[in-house]
Amino acid sequence: MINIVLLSLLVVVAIGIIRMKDLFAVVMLTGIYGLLSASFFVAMDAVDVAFTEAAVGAGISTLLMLVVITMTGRKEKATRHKPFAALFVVVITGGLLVYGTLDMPLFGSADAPIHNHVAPRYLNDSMQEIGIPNVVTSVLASYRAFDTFGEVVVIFTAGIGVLAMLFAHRRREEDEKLAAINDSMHEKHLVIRIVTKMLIPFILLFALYVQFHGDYGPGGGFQAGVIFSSAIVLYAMLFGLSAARRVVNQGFIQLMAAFGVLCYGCVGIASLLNGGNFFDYNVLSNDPVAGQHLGILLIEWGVGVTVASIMIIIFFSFAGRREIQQYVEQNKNKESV
Amino acid sequence: MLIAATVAIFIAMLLAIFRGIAGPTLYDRILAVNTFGTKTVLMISLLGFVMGRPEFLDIAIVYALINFISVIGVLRYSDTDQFKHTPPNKKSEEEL
Amino acid sequence: MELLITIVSGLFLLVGSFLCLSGGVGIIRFPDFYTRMHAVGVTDTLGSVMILTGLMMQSSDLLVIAKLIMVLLLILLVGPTTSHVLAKAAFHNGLQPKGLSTENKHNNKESSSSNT
Amino acid sequence: MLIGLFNNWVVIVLMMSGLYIVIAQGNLIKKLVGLTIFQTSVFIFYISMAKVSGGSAPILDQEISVYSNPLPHVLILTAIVVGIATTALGLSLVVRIKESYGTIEEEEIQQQDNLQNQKENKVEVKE
Repeated sequence: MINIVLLSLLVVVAIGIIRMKDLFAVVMLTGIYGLLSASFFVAMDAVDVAFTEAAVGAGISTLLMLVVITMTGRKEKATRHKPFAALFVVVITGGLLVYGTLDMPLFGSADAPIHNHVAPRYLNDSMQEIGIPNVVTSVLASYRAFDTFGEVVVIFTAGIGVLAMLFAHRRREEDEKLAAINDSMHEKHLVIRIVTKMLIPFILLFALYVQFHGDYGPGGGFQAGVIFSSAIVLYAMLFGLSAARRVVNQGFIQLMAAFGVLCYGCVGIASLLNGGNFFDYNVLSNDPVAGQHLGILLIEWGVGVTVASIMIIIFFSFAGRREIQQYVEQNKNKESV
Repeated sequence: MLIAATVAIFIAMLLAIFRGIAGPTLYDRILAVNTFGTKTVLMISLLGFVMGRPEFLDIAIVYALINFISVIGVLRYSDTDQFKHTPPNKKSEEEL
Repeated sequence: MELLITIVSGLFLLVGSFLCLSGGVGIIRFPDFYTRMHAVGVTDTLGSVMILTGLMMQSSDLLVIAKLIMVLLLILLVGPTTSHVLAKAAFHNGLQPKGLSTENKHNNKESSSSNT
Repeated sequence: MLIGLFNNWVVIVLMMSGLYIVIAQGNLIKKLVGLTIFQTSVFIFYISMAKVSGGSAPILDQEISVYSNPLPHVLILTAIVVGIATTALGLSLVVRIKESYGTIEEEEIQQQDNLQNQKENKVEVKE
C-alpha cells in the first residue's frame, strides 16, 4: 500500500519535471524526487540503498546541478518543433514494455526466480561464512568484492575525468582576491555559520560511525564517503573555497583518492600471495571468519576514502571553475566601466 | 495511531509537492523542498515503527543532515551572484 | 501503566500529525511566501517534536530512543535555522510581502532594472 | 494482478518520462535530469523485484525468518554512487560546452557547428 502511494507521488513529480521550463525549479523537483525514491527504498526494505540515495540523490547531485545552473543560465528555451516523433517513440516503447511485464512475477511473490538462485545461500550461510549480520555488506565486500572493485575504479575514473575537464590552475593573487570576495559575502550569514560550526564535527563523526558500523546496521564505505564529503562541501559553501582548500589540500585529496583504490586492490593481492583466490579473505588470518572481518574492514575503508575524496574533488572542481568565471566576469565589468 | 500519523504525513508531503511544482517564487520551491525533507525524516521514523524494525533510524539522521546541507547549498547558490545578475528580461516579476 | 503510555503516545502522535497537516494546508492556501513560511516553519518543528516524542514512548530499546533524541535535536537545531535564513535571503533579494502597496513593488522593480 | 504489476508499470512510466526528456527537450542540463530519472526508474525496478511480501530488511536477526533479497540491493547501492560520478562527468562536459559555444541548447550548438562547417568548406573551395 505504501509503495503505491509513494510511486504515484514519484509519477506526479516526474510529470512536473517534464513540464517545467525553469531549470532551477527542475533541480528543486529533482531533490524532491531523490527524497521520494529514497523513502520508497525504505518501504521496500532496502535500507542500505535508501541510505545511499538519501546522501547522493537529495544532497550532492542537487548541489552539483545547482552550481552548474549558476554557470550556464537558468532558463530553458522552448523548442520550436512539436515533439510528436518523440512522443510516438516513447508510447510505442512503453507499450511494448507493458506487454513484456505481463509475464513478470507478481510483486512480492516469494517464489519468483530471483529469489531461488544465489539469494538463499547468502541469507542462510553468510552468518557462518562471513560472520556479520548485514547481508548486504557481506555480499558487497566479500562475495562480490571483485564487482565492487570495478565500481570503485569507475568512480575513480569519473573523478579523474571531471578533474581533466575542469581543472584550472590559478595564481596566488587571484586566489586572495577571490577569497576577499567570498569573505564579504559571508558576513551576513552569522546564524548559519554558528550552526554549521556546531554541526560539522557531528557530521564527520557520524560519517565515521556509518563507516565502521556498516557490518551491523545499514551503512558502509559508499555511504560514509558521501556523508564525509558533504561535511567538507558544507564547509566550502559557507567559508569559501579557499578556506576549504586550506583544510583539505587539493594534492592531498587527489593522493587519497588513488590511495583508496590502491588499498582495495592490495587486499586482493595480499589474499593471492597468501595462497587464496583474488579477494578470498579466508586466508588473511588463521581463522577464516577473522580473515573475512579484516578483509571487509580494509575494503570498506578503501571504498570510503576513495568515494569521499572523489566527491570532494568533483565539488571543488565545479566550484573552482565557477569562481574563476566570476573573477573573469568581474574584471570585464571593471574594464567596461 | 501509527498508521494515522503516516497517512497524515503522506498528505502533508503531497501538499508540499504541489507547492514545489506551483512555485511561483524561487523561495517557495526551496521552502517546499525543506518541508518535504522534514516530512521525509518523520515518515522514515514512522515507517520503521510500522514495519516493526525501528533500529534503522540512522537513515532519518542522515536525512535531517542532508536536508540541512542541501537547503544551505541552494540558498548559497541562489542568494548571491548569478540570479541577481540576470538581466530583468530573463526574470519575470513573479520569479524574483 | 502500559495503557496510559499507549494513550499518551497516541495523543502525541495525533497532535503531531494534526500540526503537520495544518502546516501542509497552510503551505497551499496562504497568499504569499512569508505567510506560507510562517505556517510551515512553526508547525513543522513542533509537529516533529510531538511525533518523535510519541515514538519515543512506544519504543523499549534504549538505542532507538537515543537515536530518536538525536533526530529530535537535529530538527530543533536545523528547522528554525533554515527558516530564518530563507526569510532573510528572500527579504534581502527584494521579495515583497503581499499587501504592501503595488506602487512600492513597482519602484523596487524599476530601481533594480536600472542597476543592472 | 493490477496491484501485483503496478510497480512495473510505474517503472515504465518513469522510464518513458526520462526517455522523453532526453529525446524531445533540447537543454543539455534537462537531458541530464532526464537521464537521472531514467536511472532511478531502473533502481526502483530492481528494488521492487527484491521485495518479498512479509519480509524484512536483510540484516540478520534471531527473531526474523523472512528477508528480502539482498543481491539487488548490493547492485543498486554501487550503481547509485557510480551514477552520481558519471552525472558529474556529464555536467562537467556541459560546463565546457557552455564555455566554448556560449549556449547549452542543442539546436543552437548544431547551428553553430553547421556554420563552422560551411565556412571551412568555402575556404577549401577558394584554395
